[in-house]
Amino acid sequence: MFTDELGQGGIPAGGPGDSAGHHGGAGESLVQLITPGGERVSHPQYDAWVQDVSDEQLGFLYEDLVVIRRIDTEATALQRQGELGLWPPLLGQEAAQIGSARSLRDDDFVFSSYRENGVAYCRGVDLADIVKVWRGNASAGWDPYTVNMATPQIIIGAQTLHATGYAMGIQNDGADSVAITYFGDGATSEGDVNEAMVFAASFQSPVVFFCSNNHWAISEPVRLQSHIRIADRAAGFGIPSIRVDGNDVLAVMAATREALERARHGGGPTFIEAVTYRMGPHTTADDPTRYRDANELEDWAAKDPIARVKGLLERKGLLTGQFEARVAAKADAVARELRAGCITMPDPEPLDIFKHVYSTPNSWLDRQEDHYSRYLASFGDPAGAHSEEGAR
Amino acid sequence: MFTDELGQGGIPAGGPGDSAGHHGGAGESLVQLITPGGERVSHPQYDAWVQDVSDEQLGFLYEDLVVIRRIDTEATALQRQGELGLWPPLLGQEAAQIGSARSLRDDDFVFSSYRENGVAYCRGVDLADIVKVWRGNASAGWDPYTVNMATPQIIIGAQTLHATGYAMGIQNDGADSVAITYFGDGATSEGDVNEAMVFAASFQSPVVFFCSNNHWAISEPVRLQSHIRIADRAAGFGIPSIRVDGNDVLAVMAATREALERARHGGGPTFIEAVTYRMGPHTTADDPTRYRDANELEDWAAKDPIARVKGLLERKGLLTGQFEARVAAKADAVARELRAGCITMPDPEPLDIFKHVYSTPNSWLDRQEDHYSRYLASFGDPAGAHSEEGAR
Amino acid sequence: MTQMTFARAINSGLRKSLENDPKVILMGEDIGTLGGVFRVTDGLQKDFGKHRVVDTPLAESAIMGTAVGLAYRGYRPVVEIQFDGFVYPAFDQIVSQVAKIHYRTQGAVKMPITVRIPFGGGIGSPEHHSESPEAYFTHTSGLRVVSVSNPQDAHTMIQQAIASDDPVLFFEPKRRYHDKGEVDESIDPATALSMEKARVVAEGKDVTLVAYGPLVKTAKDAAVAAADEGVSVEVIDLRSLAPVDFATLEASVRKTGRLVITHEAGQSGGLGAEVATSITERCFYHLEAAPVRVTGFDVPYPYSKLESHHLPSLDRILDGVDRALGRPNSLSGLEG
Amino acid sequence: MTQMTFARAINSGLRKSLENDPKVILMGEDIGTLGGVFRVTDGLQKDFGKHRVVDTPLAESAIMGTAVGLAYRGYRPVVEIQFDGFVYPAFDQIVSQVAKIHYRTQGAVKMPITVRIPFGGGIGSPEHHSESPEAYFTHTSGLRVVSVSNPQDAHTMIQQAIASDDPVLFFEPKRRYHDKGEVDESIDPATALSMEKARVVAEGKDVTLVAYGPLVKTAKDAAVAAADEGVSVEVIDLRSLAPVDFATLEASVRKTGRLVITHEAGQSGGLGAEVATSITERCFYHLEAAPVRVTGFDVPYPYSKLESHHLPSLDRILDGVDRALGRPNSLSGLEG
Ligand SMILES: Cc1ncc(C[n+]2csc(CCOP(=O)(O)OP(=O)(O)O)c2C)c(N)n1
Ligand SMILES: Cc1ncc(C[n+]2csc(CCOP(=O)(O)OP(=O)(O)O)c2C)c(N)n1
Ligand SMILES: [Mg+2]
Ligand SMILES: [Mg+2]
Repeated sequence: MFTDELGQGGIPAGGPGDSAGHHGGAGESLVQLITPGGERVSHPQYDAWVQDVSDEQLGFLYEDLVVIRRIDTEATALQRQGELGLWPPLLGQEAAQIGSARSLRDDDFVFSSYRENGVAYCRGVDLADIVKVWRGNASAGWDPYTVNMATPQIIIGAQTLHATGYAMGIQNDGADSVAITYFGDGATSEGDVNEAMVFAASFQSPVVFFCSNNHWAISEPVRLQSHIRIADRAAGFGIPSIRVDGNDVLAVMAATREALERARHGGGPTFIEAVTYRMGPHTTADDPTRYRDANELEDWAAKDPIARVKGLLERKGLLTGQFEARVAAKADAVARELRAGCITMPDPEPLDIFKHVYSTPNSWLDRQEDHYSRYLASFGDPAGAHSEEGAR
Repeated sequence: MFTDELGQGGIPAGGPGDSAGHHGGAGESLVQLITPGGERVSHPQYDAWVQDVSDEQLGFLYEDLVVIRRIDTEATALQRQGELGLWPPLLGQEAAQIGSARSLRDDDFVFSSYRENGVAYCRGVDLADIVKVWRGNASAGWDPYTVNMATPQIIIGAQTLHATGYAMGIQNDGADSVAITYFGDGATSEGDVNEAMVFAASFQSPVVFFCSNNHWAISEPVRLQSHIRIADRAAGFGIPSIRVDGNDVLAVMAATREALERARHGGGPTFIEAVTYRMGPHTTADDPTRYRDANELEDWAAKDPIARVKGLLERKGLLTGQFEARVAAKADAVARELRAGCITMPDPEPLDIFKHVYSTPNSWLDRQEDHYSRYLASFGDPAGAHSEEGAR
Repeated sequence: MTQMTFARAINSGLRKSLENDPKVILMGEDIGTLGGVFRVTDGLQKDFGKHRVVDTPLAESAIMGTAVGLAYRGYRPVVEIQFDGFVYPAFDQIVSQVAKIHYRTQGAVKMPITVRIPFGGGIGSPEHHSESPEAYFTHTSGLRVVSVSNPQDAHTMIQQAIASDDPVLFFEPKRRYHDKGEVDESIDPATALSMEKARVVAEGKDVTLVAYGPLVKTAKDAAVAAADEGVSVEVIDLRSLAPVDFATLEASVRKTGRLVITHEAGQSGGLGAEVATSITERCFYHLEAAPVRVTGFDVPYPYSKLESHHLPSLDRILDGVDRALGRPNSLSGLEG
Repeated sequence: MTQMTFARAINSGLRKSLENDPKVILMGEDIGTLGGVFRVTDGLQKDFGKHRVVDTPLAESAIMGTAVGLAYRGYRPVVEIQFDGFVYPAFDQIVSQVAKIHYRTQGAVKMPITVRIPFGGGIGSPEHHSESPEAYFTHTSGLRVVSVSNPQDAHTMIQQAIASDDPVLFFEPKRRYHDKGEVDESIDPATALSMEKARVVAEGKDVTLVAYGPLVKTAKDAAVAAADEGVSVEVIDLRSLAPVDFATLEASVRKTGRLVITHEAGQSGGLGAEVATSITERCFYHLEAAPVRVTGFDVPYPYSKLESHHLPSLDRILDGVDRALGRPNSLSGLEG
């Protein structure tokens, strides 16, 4: 029987992320710089990459983590209140998003999935624009060129090819910026992600593959996608990889900086596996109690990405009342702005449906628009014109 | 610039198949049991897999090699003479095909590309059926179930998923047969091949991935597909691999037997890279002088798969006049049968075009068939009815 | 007779197929432990085991391609594509393999694969979750394509699809999953109306209104509303989209002389064009007016705040009926 | 004016685009060193370098997906798909990305990608090398689809396609690659007839015959043959398949009252259905007979010994013309 639990061969069917690595290349253990208890541990290779992070900057990273958790909580609340149609929570994945996004330059370009809303925040996307697509007011929330971040990709893995192509463009331009693409553990099974690695390796393009291994693809555990560690996939394409504690903002930053530097200087692609955990449901439409254990959740709660930075700040004596108040105020302000921006967002006009399909006039569509506007005009009250029950 | 030659990073852009291996798993060198000079060299791990191969069997392997080269030559000639529309030569790849195909059991199932016509010969496909598709007399030449080999796949890499699915079926049936899939070096870039490895690894299915690295995908050298060794791809999926001298029939046999045994006994998939060379054009429609060096060809001619077995037989004193005559007679007979079967093959009937699209009647198609048969009947001479110039 | 939801009716049909034929095997993303994102496969893995109801890795081409291999081995795979918009990575395997292998092998290898696709809009989802890709498949020779509009058909036709030796694309109208209806689970799919036949779901004499999947309900509602205005609408549920049962349509149009066809998919190149053209070919001299199409627009499926404009509504269908009848309508005076 | 082959005319158009815009970049399998399996890109890598004319690894989804990324970066990628039947692995990137990104981003991100596809049959090739997949793309909102029928159009329209800010699927009739014709390379594509316009290639008054790509030649030959029998056929080369220039077709059909449309693709759901339906909608009262389709059958493209039966031939087209005119034909007496 070909169930995923009966692997009896040479390859042990380990638990998520815990299986032994058979093939070097990804480092034998997780890169970690801050323990769950909040202790700064030194790492021979990666300390250097974050030695410039000052206490003040550590404070800002902490603020970022708190703020994006707050954005996430507020958006979840907005969904529960019917203001958003859907929301994909990032709870638990804050460090992976902040640590990587805060390593980027403005002229780097991000191609992400739907879950990297904390990255969008770092890129400077307007708060209301982050939720616009989830409110159903647009297919995408922002102009990618204003923040150098493509709008969220829903087709699993498709964006990894876009990033690779963008990186090929960077090469052709002779620039030293980098494309970074975010995707999940589940995405690694899609052909597109593997083909992206083929192209990135062949052309030695400046692209960083950032895999947020949050252990689940909706209801499917990561071990269904791979019996071995996700980071080990990259070596088979000739791409170096790093496996990093995704709940450790400093470690993620160190790994991302290393990868970015390599890419900037002609060293080609790098694959980062950030080992983290999706603490919430897949989206607000999902019920994870149907498929996962409460114990697993508890284990991961103990590795919370915010708690450990808080612990570190405390050890360093930086967790002053004033500091905490500043962070709380910032989070409150962001949440208020998000909510206000969301609920006051203007609704689209009916004929917007025809806009931007093409960049120049199209005879088929123009005729349909003409006909539909006549149709709308044929009603006294255009609002009644499009209910399923009908107006007549 | 993202040309494939400018990789300046950590990954050396080695020549085809020669780049250094960074990551274990695929063995550091080619498995070889017979040198190009025809010397039997011993191998600590793989000797055991072929120790039962008697002198007589070695003779038969030699005969197979000679026969399929003859099939290939004859088919190429038939194409040049206008009897076939196209032919994909296997010249130079005889050992990879014979060594692997002769390791299979009857109840194993083969999913191959268009080039494995030597494998088809071993499976017992009628000689005329091998060329039927290339003559344009059918979309495929044989009933897969009579020989347990699917008909050649043209969509690059698609068959690797079929083999994996078939292997899942074997598992469900509790059988100990194996599915083997053949594909080229170029195919490894396709998403399907990588997804097949994901599924095979996850379900630990009894499938053997047999990659004939013949160094070219039409005009593209293997280094464009991968800077590192093809066999190293497998480790990233948690699949063990072997890199074998694909021009050494014994070595290929040893590797395939090992992989088959692993699969039969619950050990899951194996990836074999058979390092060989396409001595001819991609197909008879191709002109390789446009893109490759005569020197390369010469180098590989010195590694000819048939010459080395001949050399070994000679060393062993087995290359008697009687033996050589037998082999030559067999090759001649096969060539004659192939030619006769090809040129006497009955042409299809016009209305065959509508057959087997569905397994039960289909109202759309039945109507089209009815109309077309009326159309054909409206001509005095039905043969005139379908020339581009017209009959009227 | 039991009252059950559309989703439940399919679930119960799948269960029967699993029970009746050990070669039936379900595959897809999240269909096992979770029971599918729409719970259509709820409980089936628990009851039939992980080797019959298989959670696969996240790769649609592989799901379809391994289904092909399983069919080669004698299995009857039932593949779930989680949402319409995720079928495209599997397109190559569907079009070049699933659809062609029976032809390629001159009938030696059968491909009794059923591909279940929850399709269509109206549920307020983001991009790629509301598409109507059926026309891509109705244009692909070698496939059969059906769509169901009510729980009873859903229950019966999923069993017929699985029993078919040809590949069947099975389109489930996801916005109707929670609708309830009477289902007689004792109906034998082998003797029930064939999935290839259309069904007249409301008789009428002035105009023939053709719909399928989610819009059959809307079409029936439109017929009721039209009756209030004295217009008698004959509603036909296509059920089979490839091949379309033109005999049933032709009989109706010969009677009414007028044809309206509605679907959510974009107009240009949609199934409506095939229906209009084929009916015009078959009964040109019985047509009193050009066939009318009431469809989605030629746009990517819009974001949810606009989807009610995209989807053919009762009123747009009635306007189309008026056009077919030459009654005053939104385009009156535009052309002849 | 120079006499050149169809393939050469495209080559020369590509060369001009490469010269005129440094952002134009060609990508595909075997297009560089080899110059493409049909030699359409012959010599271009040598002259423009490996960073402008790129041999890619063997993966169509990646070729299309990286083209998307290059377009994001401001490039105008021109992708070659080696044969029609190999476009399907790229289908997801085309349908869900290339076609939708401009809409998705509300116009912020343009996708000026040209996808060159040698298509159609008649060259005696094995499976997957002779397909006519255009209807999949004409039904996909967000794409423009064109097909060329002669060297001059090929030369001009490839430049127009590359200059378009929208994605263009560019279908090249591979069996005409070696046909020669006069090409004026000095024609400015910006002022030449837009690629969105159909062209009347032979005037006539009895029946309108619509073709595109490889069948324009056959249609013109049929018109000549029909003239011998006293039938005056107006032949229209569609050129643009999405959108179809219905204004030009409508004017013709209003004159002739009869329509025949021909394509190699299978009939059901093919472009012929859209043309027939739209023309019926636009000029129902001018039509003397139902539009006639002369197309490939609803079968996978057959092996080469049978392809002459599948492909619309001059005689089959003439038979269709007879049907449209109510003259004796192969289906005479079958129906009304
Ligand atoms: C091509 C495709 N197939 C299926 C889906 C449905 N789907 C949405 S999210 C998801 C799981 C993704 O898991 P992962 O890649 O681990 O990302 P995560 O959601 O955990 O961030 C699936 C199957 C999709 N969006 N696209
Ligand atoms: C999906 C797909 N893309 C492109 C092609 C065209 N094509 C046919 S053979 C070939 C090269 C294959 O190379 P490789 O996999 O190394 O196999 P080989 O021909 O060397 O045996 C290409 C690109 C195809 N058949 N299918
Ligand atoms: Mg995940
Ligand atoms: Mg090769």
